[in-house]
Amino acid sequence: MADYIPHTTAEVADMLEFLGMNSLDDLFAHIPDALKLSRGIDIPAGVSEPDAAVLFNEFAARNDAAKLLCFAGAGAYDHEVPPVVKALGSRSEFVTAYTPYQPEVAQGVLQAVFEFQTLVSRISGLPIPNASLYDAATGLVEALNMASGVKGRSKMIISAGVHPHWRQTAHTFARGTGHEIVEVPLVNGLTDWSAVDCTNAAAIVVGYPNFLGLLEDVSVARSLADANDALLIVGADPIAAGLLKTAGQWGADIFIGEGQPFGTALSYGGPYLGLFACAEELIRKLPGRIVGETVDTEGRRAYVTTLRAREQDIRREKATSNICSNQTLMAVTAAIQLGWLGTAGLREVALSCARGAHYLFEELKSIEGVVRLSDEAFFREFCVELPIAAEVAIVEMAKRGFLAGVSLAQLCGDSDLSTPGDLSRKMLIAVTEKRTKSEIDAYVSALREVVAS
Amino acid sequence: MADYIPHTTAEVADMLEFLGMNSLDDLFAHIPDALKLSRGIDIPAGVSEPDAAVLFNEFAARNDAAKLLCFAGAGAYDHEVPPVVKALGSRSEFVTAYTPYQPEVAQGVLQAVFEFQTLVSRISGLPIPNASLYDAATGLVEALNMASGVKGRSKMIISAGVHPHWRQTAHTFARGTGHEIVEVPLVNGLTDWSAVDCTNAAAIVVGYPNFLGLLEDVSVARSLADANDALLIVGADPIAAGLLKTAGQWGADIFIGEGQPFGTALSYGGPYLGLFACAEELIRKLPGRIVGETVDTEGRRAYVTTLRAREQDIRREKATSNICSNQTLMAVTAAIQLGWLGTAGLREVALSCARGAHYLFEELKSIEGVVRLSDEAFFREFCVELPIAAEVAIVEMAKRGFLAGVSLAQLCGDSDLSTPGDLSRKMLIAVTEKRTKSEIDAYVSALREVVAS
Amino acid sequence: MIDFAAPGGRASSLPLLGRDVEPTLFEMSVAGRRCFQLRTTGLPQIAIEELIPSAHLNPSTVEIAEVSERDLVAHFTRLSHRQFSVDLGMYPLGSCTMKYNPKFCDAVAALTGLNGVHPAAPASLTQGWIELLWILEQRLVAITGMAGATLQPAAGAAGELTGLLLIRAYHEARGEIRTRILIPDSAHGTNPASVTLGGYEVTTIPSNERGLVDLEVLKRSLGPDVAGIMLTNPNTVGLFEEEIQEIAKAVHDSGGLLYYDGANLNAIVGVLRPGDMGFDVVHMNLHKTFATPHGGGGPGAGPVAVSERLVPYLPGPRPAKADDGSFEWKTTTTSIGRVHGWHGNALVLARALAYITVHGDDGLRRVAQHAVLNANWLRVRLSEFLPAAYDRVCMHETTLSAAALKAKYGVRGLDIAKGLLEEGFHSPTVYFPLIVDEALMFEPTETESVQTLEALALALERIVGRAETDPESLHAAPRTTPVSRVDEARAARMLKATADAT
Amino acid sequence: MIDFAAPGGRASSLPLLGRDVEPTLFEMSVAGRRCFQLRTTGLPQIAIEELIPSAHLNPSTVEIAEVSERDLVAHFTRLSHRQFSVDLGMYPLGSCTMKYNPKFCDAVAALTGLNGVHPAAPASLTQGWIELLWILEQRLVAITGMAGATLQPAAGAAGELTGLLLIRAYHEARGEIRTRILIPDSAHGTNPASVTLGGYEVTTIPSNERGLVDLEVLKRSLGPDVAGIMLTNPNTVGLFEEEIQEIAKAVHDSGGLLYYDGANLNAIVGVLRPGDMGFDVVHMNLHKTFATPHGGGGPGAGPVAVSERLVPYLPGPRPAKADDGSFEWKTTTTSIGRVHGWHGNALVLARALAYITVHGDDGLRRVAQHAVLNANWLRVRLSEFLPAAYDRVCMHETTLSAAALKAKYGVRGLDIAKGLLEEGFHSPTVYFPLIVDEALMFEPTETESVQTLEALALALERIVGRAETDPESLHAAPRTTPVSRVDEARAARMLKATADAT
Ligand SMILES: Cc1ncc(COP(=O)(O)O)c(C=O)c1O
Ligand SMILES: Cc1ncc(COP(=O)(O)O)c(C=O)c1O
Repeated sequence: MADYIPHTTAEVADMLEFLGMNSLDDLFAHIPDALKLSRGIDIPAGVSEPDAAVLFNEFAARNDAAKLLCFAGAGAYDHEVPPVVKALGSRSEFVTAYTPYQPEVAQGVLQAVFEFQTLVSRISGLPIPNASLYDAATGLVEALNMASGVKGRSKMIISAGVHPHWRQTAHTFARGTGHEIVEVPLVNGLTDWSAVDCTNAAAIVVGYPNFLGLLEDVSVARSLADANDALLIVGADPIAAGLLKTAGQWGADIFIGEGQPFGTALSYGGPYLGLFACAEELIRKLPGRIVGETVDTEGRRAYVTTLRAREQDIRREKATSNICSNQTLMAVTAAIQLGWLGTAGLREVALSCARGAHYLFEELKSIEGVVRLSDEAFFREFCVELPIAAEVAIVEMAKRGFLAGVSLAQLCGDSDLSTPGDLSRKMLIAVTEKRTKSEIDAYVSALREVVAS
Repeated sequence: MADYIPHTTAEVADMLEFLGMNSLDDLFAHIPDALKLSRGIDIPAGVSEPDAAVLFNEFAARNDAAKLLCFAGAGAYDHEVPPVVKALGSRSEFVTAYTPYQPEVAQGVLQAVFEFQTLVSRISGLPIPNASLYDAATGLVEALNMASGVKGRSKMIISAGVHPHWRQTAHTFARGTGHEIVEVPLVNGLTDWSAVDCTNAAAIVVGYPNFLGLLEDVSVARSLADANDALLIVGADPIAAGLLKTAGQWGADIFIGEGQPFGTALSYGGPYLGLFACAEELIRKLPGRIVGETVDTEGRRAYVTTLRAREQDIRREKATSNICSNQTLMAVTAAIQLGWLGTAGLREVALSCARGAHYLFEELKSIEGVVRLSDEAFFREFCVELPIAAEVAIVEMAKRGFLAGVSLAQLCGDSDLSTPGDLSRKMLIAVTEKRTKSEIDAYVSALREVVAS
Repeated sequence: MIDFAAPGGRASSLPLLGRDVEPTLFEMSVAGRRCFQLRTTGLPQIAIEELIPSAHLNPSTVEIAEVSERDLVAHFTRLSHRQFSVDLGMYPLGSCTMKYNPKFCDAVAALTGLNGVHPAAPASLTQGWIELLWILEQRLVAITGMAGATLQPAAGAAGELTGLLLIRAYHEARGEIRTRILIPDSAHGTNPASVTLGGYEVTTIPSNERGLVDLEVLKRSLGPDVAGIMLTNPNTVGLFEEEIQEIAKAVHDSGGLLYYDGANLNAIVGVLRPGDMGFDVVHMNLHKTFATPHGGGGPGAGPVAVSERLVPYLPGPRPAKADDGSFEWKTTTTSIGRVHGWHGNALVLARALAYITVHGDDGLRRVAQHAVLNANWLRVRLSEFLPAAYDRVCMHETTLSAAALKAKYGVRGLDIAKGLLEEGFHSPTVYFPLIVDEALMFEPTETESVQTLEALALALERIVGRAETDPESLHAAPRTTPVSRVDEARAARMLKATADAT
Repeated sequence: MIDFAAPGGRASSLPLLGRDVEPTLFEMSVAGRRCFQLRTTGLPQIAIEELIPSAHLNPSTVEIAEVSERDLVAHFTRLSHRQFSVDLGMYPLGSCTMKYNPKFCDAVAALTGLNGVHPAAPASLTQGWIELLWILEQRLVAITGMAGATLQPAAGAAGELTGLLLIRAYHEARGEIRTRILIPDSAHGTNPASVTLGGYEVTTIPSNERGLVDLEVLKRSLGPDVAGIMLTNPNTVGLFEEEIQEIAKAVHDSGGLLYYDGANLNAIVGVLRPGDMGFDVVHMNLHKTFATPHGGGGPGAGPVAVSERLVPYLPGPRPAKADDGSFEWKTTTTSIGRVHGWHGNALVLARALAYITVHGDDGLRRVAQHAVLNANWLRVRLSEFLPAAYDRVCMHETTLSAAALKAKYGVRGLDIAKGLLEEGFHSPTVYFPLIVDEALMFEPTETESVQTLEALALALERIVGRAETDPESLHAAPRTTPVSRVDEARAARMLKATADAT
């Protein structure tokens, strides 16, 4: 057993004496005995840090995926996180700080989040960002709740091109809110809006690019939203902002996005970073914290969490969101990463992703039996159909040093509207700026070998 | 090519205009053209950090020694360096600070070094420490120079039990100072003082434990020093201070030691940490920086580098030492590591080293052909003679996951007095608190296999 | 976008040197300056217009900020110096459990074998992670006395809502329609908000004068439409609900379930288990009891453990051990579905398992014992000059009231909080829970020494002295901080949420 | 040893919150408190008396300090907040080249494959390290225009002495006895000190009114007893020795060798090479030109490169490439021997190679160009109110003089330095070189922006203004720092070098 308790035996005795007590058990004397554990809890005895390190090194060693060149995406991307961003983002003042409720001693986190908010606003093309949400999936839920709060309606129209996990999460939380979720199927990889009935919809949700990597014509969704007085929610890849139109430019009312690509490691899926921004007029229903600029008593610029009256700790059961702790550290990290990238870097990353993905897309033509699922425009990710099961291909590719992609069957589960037909042979492939031509060429050779064998 | 220069092209143009110049080359116009490089220097073009990272990861991957369980010592030991010490020691304020010549903005480093000095003093048993030297080998050189400065003599008596690299370094620098170095041979692993002539000696130097791991009776050296009015210099393993008598308790005038075991990684030999402390009366000849306590104008406690008049920047050619930059960051780290260990921890580490080494020493008995070189008392390291070449054994043991020890032939070179006879089959083995019984047992089995095959 | 640039090398915003305003990243920006370095890919440099139809391309450029690496480092390092944190000093923040965050757990999270793993990599390539999470689930279940758990919720509030959806699924599966959830008036704001989002109505149960749930009122509030009750035990004033067994019986008898808000688990870990008290659902704030760092407001992790009857509804996928000893992800058909994009805040979960592994059962028990010892010592010590709201043995935190100081000298809880900043401590939680007038809630945690507690007490004593002699100085506090008291009203009135807002 | 303990959790010593004294580790100590955690070895717990004879055992205990991990972290984190550093702001310190230290190089040094290697591991198990060092030696040789190098010296001063011993070995091998080394009066103090330790006598060469070596005096000082000359070029006032070719010829003609103190290499890297100027020995301060961080005063690294004729004497072992392409360590029989316990400050060397790899030839040239650009811009900008000691184009640093301010207002260079601290900058180097009265030496380095230079200039302008109007305020500076001006005289008079000293 090890712990981080400073008390010496003598000090404990003194402290108990001060309390007029004889033992630590006396502190719990007012609790019914029947509730007290007699034998402790059923977990192993503690071990020292270096002993525990052996265990965790073993866990780490048994994750072969960490050693592979990554071509997997599906909302989590293997981007460059330079040492400088790691060093700054792991400064212990940021890591071990509490929520900045005492602004006079929290200007560090507050200003960093203010800068993050500014960047989210620019990337989304929308003026009102928040200080982060848990991840994009729960961000979608917050966006739906916001739409229903604003519109007073419960019907939600969601393109099947929205990431399946986000949609699944929305379905889960709809059990509580009672939202009726209508999924709009894809045709040839893009949302087919033709048959959907949007009357009385609170929101229309579209992915940009959608989770198959394809570029939706968001203006169609915007027209539908206009026609039905619904809010348009765009879930966008934030890296795309380096090249593509922003959610705001497409006319979105709400932007949601997964901020992991901005400086957060793949981390087996978390902690990630829910990005969120909305139009000016929606501000009173904005979920989560927001940092605002103000002044101190001496007139110096200062920052503070503001519009607290929207939040659960004040509004309680009338709040439209229950979020309290968010993902501040990832937001601070994103601000650092974006500061590192700068205008040119964000563009360069987006361009490099697009070039790599398109190069691979072309090269795959040369492999017999590998069918590219759509010829629609895509950004940095696309879907192929293999002559063998995707899961088998991924395991075989791993032996050759590659995480080849994401199996759609594994990602979507059974009943998913997004890609009709047999999912098991479909694989999503993503390319980031970290992948070189020679790595991509090697990938193609390896995949040729795998599908041939 | 990459760099860390902020200047944009437009800014450079503006700056040059301000200077009335047309190009960057104009800045160098006053330099004879013949000296200017026309084709640049003959090194490869620069690459981006992530490209360079590939190269350095390859270097790292080709150091198999890093993956082995370490039983090598010889002055560099594989001690526990916990995450907390790494985190604190790598804080960028310590790492990127300059020498604390402006004390008002350098109290952090100054106080940490003051604490380090206090700990060096306690561990050495001597009242006057310095703020660090490069390493123990150059520490020996400084100690000899100090002794010659104090005594006005140039003869140095050095036990052959002092680490061979330290002695070699002393010989190198004696070329400049003209010191006459007399080495005292070992008999059965311990210094044989009987035949040495100490008349006119400035210093007598002994290792404790000596580099073969054995415990010298330092009082003999002390008597010789007394008899000849020489200074006694003890080079001690600082971990031993957890159990054994300190240099001061043995009567040393000067303590030198290798501080690497206090929180510094093996690091292929550097940066390490030269520990140094001396008796009160020697202070005016103390090499290197020293931090002292004082007060600020408001009477608050403060720290400052002091007794600067001894140092080279003021004394210039009359200084007895030329050291300027030292190993401050390692000194700060040592203070942190010792704070982590505390009184009990230092003792525990020393005890655990001793227990592990003695256990292994006993277990090796069971391997035929492995001869333990001495039965004298040792602390945490000892020497064995193998039936095969030590270098061969080490390579074979590496295949089984162990860095088995240090080959004496490799360490000492040819002409070394310290261990007469054929060095090639002799191996020095060290055990630290990181080695468990099961690791030691596995080591014994592996070595059995290796010497049998 | 910016027509001037601020110097990155000037450190006058640094508390060490001055009190200037720190420029924003945008103010430091200079067009054309660059910092990033990417791999040389060797890919053909095809123009973007040839890859992507122009309808999708942004005709303008999203401007970020263009700074040098040197300025980037200086800026964020200076910002870090304008930020209080556990690593710098004590945060006696009630309800927050701001204990020391072991660096060992950071080192675990820094392992490439953990943080370099893609979340959609197949189980065969992520055996270490799945086993880690499987073990963590077991540990959390053992600690709470439950039968199964989900690790997905990203924080306490997410755990609450997940728990409420589980309660809903349970009742629905039994064909019961229940619409109300009982909540004591001392509850944290996330509780009522979660209840609403869970599709329930809140019925507030008043606390009695002892600061506890009023059992009689509770019983009267129960009925066939009550789905359950959400409690924190110890509750938010730091007191143990001594009648918890009676409460549990009454709720269960009426067909309801009991939800345990585990924010205060630090008081009982290893000593008591929510399961033994009769709870059916428990969320844990791993960023409190299990010391994962708060990150300035997150990330946290809010796993939810449940009793046997709720296990079928747990969100999926959950880690499972197959017959051949390998690990896999599994979802039951009755699951309510996922509540997170992937597997939850995985690196936070790994940190928590590291913490649990080091402590073990005995270590965790010591945590609770010493947390409670510290809180009681502080309570008694402070009672010499600041009255506790409830004058008896507390658990891991103690709630005081500044109501008397306010009445006498016009010094409010907030003033005391700000005064404490000047004294070298973070402030306690103020104005929560709402049921205590001018509440000051102190939670020292087990990692603070008695010397620190005494220093805190002396500081508070000085502040109370100042309230008597010089209340104005407390209204003006803090004056030693990088900024003095900030104008919160102005921030709300003239919202400026981005540097671009005008 | 300590009879009270200070609170670890109180942060009032933090500039962010207050101005209290930070307790020492020893004041925070409480007997019996512990922090360390070691592996469970499973070894038999034999009493130490059974392993080691009692004559060797310490009858008492060496007391360290007994603190909790929480307090350890708080203490050293707070100390870090009381410390200026490159990462917080500009250090315009002449002769020190305090440029930005890329975090990438830290990441290289953090690789276990590098820092986990035992220095005595055989070559076959350390191929990566030997190749790395072999490449670094090649790069340094290319940069300096030399033929071979040793990487062992741990800092610049160690490099100097090594270089002098090489010069000595060279002359000795030729049977020549030479006893003097010439040094200009502007030289850094390590130069004369090294000369003495190298067994030579110093002959000081005065600078002329242009701040350069007086060629005529130099020629007169040469003779058959002169072993060589040590120069810095650009010299320590930041000026290029324009007659370096004549100097070299004169020294070589008289049989002497030329030593290049590479502290100022940043001015010429990639533009000029000491070898082309005629130097025979060059040390480099990798912690200056190659940006390895200073660590608060070290570790540095001071490799020494030499011309062909000195290669045989280089310290060994040196990295070498064998015929089969593998790497090994080699020592020549004519080597002067080792000058370091192992292979030098290896991790510092790795950092420097990382820096060189990223920059390449063109990047390094840009370094020198922009360093010189910045220095000249600053020189001209400052000349508006502070006279340069030598009013013409400088190299990477510029030396000003506060002599006029001292004469007029009694404001010394030191006062200006302290005033600059209040303005958010580290001070320049003061009182060095000795040949300039009230010297203020500014070296901006290439990593500072023109915005920072302008801010520095404005700050100095304000300070000069204060010198005129309110000189007292400068004598009282700095007042915004964690401690105000410290009593240096008292520290020396009443030496207290340890917490135990009385
Ligand atoms: C009692 C209580 N419940 C719930 C929460 C919400 O937890 P989280 O911030 O992790 O969402 C808190 C957080 O402060 C709390 O104190
Ligand atoms: C000109 C000059 N030479 C030599 C040195 C000594 O270098 P080091 O501190 O690395 O020993 C310095 C250091 O400041 C210097 O400026």
